[in-house]
Amino acid sequence: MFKKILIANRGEIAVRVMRACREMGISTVAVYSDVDRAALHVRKADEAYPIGPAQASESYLRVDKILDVAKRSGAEAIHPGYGFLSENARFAQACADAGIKFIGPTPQSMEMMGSKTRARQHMEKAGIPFVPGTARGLASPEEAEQVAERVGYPVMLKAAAGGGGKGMRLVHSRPELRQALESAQSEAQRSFGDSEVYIEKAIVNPRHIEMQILADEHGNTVWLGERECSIQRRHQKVLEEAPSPIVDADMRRRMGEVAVRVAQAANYTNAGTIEFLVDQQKNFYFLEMNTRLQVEHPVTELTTGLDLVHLQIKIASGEKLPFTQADVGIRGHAIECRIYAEDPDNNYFPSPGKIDVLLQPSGPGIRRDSGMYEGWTVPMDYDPLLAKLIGFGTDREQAIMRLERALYEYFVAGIKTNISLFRRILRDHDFRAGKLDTGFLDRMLAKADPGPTARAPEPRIAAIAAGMFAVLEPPAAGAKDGNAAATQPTASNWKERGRAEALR
Amino acid sequence: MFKKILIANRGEIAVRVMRACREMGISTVAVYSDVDRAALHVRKADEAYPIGPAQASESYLRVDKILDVAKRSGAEAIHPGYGFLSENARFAQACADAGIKFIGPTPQSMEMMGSKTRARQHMEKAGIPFVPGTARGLASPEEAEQVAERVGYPVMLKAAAGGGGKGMRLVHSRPELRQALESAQSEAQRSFGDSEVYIEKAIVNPRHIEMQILADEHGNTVWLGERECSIQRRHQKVLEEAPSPIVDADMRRRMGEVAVRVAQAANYTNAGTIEFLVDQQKNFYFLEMNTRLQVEHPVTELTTGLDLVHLQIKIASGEKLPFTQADVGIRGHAIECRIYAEDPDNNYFPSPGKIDVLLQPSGPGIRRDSGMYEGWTVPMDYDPLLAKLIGFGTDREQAIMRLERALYEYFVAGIKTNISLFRRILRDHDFRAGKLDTGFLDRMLAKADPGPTARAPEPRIAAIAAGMFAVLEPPAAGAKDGNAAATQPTASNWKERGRAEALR
Amino acid sequence: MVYDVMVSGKPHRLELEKVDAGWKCRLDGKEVHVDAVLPRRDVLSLLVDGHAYEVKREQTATDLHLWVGSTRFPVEVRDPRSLRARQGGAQDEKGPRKIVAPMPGRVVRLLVAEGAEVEAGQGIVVVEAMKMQNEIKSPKKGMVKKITASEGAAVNSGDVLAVVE
Amino acid sequence: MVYDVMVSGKPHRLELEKVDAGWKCRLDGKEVHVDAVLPRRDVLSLLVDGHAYEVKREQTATDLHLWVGSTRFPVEVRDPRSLRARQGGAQDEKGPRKIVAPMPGRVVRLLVAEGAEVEAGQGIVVVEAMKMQNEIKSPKKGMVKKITASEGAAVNSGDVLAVVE
Repeated sequence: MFKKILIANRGEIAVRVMRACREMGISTVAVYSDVDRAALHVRKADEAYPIGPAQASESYLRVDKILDVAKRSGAEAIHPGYGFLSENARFAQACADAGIKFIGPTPQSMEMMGSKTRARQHMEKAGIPFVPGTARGLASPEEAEQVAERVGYPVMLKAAAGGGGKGMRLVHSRPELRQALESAQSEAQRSFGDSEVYIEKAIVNPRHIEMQILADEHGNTVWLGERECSIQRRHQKVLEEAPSPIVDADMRRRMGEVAVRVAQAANYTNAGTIEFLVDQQKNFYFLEMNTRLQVEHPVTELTTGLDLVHLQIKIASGEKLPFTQADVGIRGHAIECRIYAEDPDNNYFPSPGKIDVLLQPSGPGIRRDSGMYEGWTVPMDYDPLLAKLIGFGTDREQAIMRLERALYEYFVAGIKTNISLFRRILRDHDFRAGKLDTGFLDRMLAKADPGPTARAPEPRIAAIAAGMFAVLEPPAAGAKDGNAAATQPTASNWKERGRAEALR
Repeated sequence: MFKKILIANRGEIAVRVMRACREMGISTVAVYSDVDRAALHVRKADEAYPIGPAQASESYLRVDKILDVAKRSGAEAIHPGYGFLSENARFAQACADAGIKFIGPTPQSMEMMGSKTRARQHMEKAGIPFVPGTARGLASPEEAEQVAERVGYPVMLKAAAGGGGKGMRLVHSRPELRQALESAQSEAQRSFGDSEVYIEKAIVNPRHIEMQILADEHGNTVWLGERECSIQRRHQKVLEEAPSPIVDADMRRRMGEVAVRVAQAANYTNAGTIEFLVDQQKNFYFLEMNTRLQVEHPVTELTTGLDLVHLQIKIASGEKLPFTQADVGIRGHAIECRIYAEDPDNNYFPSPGKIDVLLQPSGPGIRRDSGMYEGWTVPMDYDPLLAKLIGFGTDREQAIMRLERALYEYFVAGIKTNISLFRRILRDHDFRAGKLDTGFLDRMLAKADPGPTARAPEPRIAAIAAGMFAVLEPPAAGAKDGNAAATQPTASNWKERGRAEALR
Repeated sequence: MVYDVMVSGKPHRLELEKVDAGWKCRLDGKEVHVDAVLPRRDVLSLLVDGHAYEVKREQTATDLHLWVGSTRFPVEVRDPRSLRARQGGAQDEKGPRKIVAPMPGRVVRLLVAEGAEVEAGQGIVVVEAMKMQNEIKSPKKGMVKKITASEGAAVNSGDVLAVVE
Repeated sequence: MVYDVMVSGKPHRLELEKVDAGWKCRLDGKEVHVDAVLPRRDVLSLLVDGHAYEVKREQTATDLHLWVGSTRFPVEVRDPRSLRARQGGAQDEKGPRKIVAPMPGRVVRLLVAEGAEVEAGQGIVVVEAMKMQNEIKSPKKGMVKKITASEGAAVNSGDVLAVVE
């Protein structure tokens, strides 16, 4: 087993990986950019080294600097978390070249799954179900028409190099096709410098369901159940759950077996996720593979009773999987809310800044993986994910009720968060009924907010509270007291005190 | 289902029950004594009413006051938590008389199980295994000698009205018996006003293992697995786990079946616990029944995936158990640490007072049920239990590792707590090996503290930190900043500021 | 003490008087039984006629919101003795409107030039923060009088990016 | 700035000098690379030669302890400029010894009378707090010179209960 691991990440996932390391008796090495000196992952590490300015391209994405810290500190392995360098095959290769174990798949597996068309070509050979269409770019408008005729309208045009909706066109019927193709190709050229466009049958109101797999380095691969990830905004997942409300044991087994075949076809090792699109008839189609730990891995941990990060580390150190497929059982229901620093009242604009007040939930059935603390200033330079709140229950209803209770306890002031969005989602009729697809959230947000429930308090309580606050804790003094001490608190304290006193 | 429940308790258990109520959409009514106005359970309730002075006999034990609040607030049911009135049959009867549902068994069941000898007489009829001995008081020294001969030495003399070790004598051989009996009888007379003493075979190094049961009001009774509770100080449990390291599936089933027979013999309803003594040959003997929710119920919740408080409320409202014995599965391992306000460096003296700093653990596999918060003053009038930290893992080893990690994150200043005791227990060789009995903790504490581990930091770090604290946050100012605002903060703030400034 | 309190735009008059056991409270002329404790900064445990509320304070440079449970109320307190003047009224629909950065970030793109005619809701500037590009939109139909933002520049929350008239 | 710091009874000399990037630090004459941040009151994130420590401060009226991770160090800081005089030395084994309440509580029982001869470790007074009865013991063999505690009385932490000589 490793004695020391470098965590090439920040935020909640760095903290989560460090906790696993501490549990396993492994020392941790943090890296941090200039704006992250006071970040939680630095506080929690056994060693910590600066790697440059705020901009990720000059710090968290710098392969050379991270490997340099790994060598200096004597780390034997690197956990990349998610995002940043986690799916960068060059980084995995550079680790291997430096004799440092990359906790994840091989660079070869990552390469293979990194390009959508390349992955599709490999996987079609392995008999994996795909959305009907072409596995490569269209040579001509005529070919496009033929393929569209074959798979049936509506169809989706997609840029091979694509992502984020760019170079995508939904085509409902043949007369629209030619012009849509031209415009998709030119947009793809402008956006990615590559005009290659292919056709897929358009899935109407698809679900996004993914399957977790684990593979050791001795040829054993298992699936650990699916996650329902249909609730998205701007292609960003917001809330995930396990199991999916529509997947039964048979469908789970079939998806699991396909996922294992995908992993084996890619000679995959360590933790990975196979994403599927699922249509209204519950047919599932391979979409892509994520060659890393997912943000939403906790819902799988709660329903299987396993710790995926412990297992990632054990696999990377050469151990065999300590269980077989037959040992894996799914029990209960888990739902994750991604707490983002964004303003639900202002078009979900990001909201970095100082956290003045933080009240955090706990208690039965509640797991909190957080990268924030009261007094911390959330930098503007990174992903707005602050924390994950995960609710577990005997069944889906109880998981929902527990999350609602925990969200009630959660309070953040100083910056805006999307906590209130989850209250709306969890109350929504379609959500309660499990009627989900990737359009769910946009539809819900287009409706008027039903607003507070019947049990909502009256405004007069706020009026009384305002007076009591004014009497018991005047704002000027209150705002000061809670400040985390700066590096030179003396001078600034004096200044603020003067100000506070002048206000009286 | 009830619309409103009064929680006749305080501290972590009141908060835990209120959370369950909020999850089920039930309004909560808190009661509080004069020193508990700022307690967490009052903050978390929907309604809250004062019930008198600090002394429990004048507030939390006052049946009349609590029923009065229940009637005034329109509560339809009362959850008693543990301690206080939870095992008081008169209170349960008074609730019934007032038309308010007591969430627990009937007064008749509580009566039957409330006295040790009465319970023993009933249970012997039902064929429940007891430690060999007499079910009633000894008539003469001769009878004592005959019984002792029959069950075999060593034997234990016990006061029928007893508790807390009073009137108890361990007798190794016949020549000691007569004098021990006399002295036990006179001590029992002095302590309880009742000289009745009975004999039991002395179990050497027994384990204390208990079985959770649930019974609805329609005749269905199930067992939910055992808890190992052998780690005790002064007859007070300190750390509990589920499952027990020595109980296998067969023994679990046999204990469970006996527990269900006990409950059925007592016409028991709602949640209850059957305590067993287990000898070194794994024979188990009925000890007593606790007719309430146990402090340590979370370890059963984590290993079964059930919520016992939800189920208590459902049962009390007349619902049938939503599952059968065959549906109950035990998965993983859970360990609970009881965080007490007591000083491990000073003979475990209680340590009430103000909590100046509180850093609380979270993350994977960690559940925290707490009644404290930073800035709260722990009153000297009640039980020293502040919070429970529960670790869950795929197996016992992982549960231990996760708890060690979480204890590392836990920090309380201002009052003393027994957090460091758990670090010692979890590191102990016998504990790791699962070699537990009720003498474990006394033996461990009699040994010298092995002290910090090899990875402990050097004193020079403390020296540097002391200087940095002095520079960055002089103590006088620091002590002030964090104070929870008093009712009139203005005056005292001015005073303290003047003091802080004079020190510069 | 007398406070004029606006809650969600509606005025209330609150009279508080210190008495032995706590505070005597009259809201809009009606006596209310109130008991309040501050368990920590910015959190109030309030008992009003037996009902319990945990009230949280969210204070920014310009706004005050109080959360009662999980319901959020915009609140304005005018203490007759307060030195703070009331914030100016909402900006006029007519006349020039400043477009400000809603969060700290970096200007990555200008979408219109000075002098351009824009519709209400049309994007003016793109500001990037937390890996997201956010189109800052015109609040009204009109002419872009001035663009103060420049591509690549860092901006703070509240900085003026452009003016539309 | 120069500090004399006692850690677990051993003296250290710490020199701290404010420089551009942070603090220049010499411990017992040896230069150490130190970077410190206070993420919150009483918590220090300390980097010493790349090693990271979370240090927590536990301050009482009389004592200062620092927790480095989960190891607890008794610490005494003497700042030459400090106004606080050093605490008097440990009490002498000879001469009268005060027996003080280690926590707030209520005196429930006196176990000896004034004038009684007691052994070291013998119980003198029982104080109840948090539902537990706690025997307060004599720190030495000797004679109970005085008993100031009375049954039923409330006591605070540090109150003198008795004197043994």
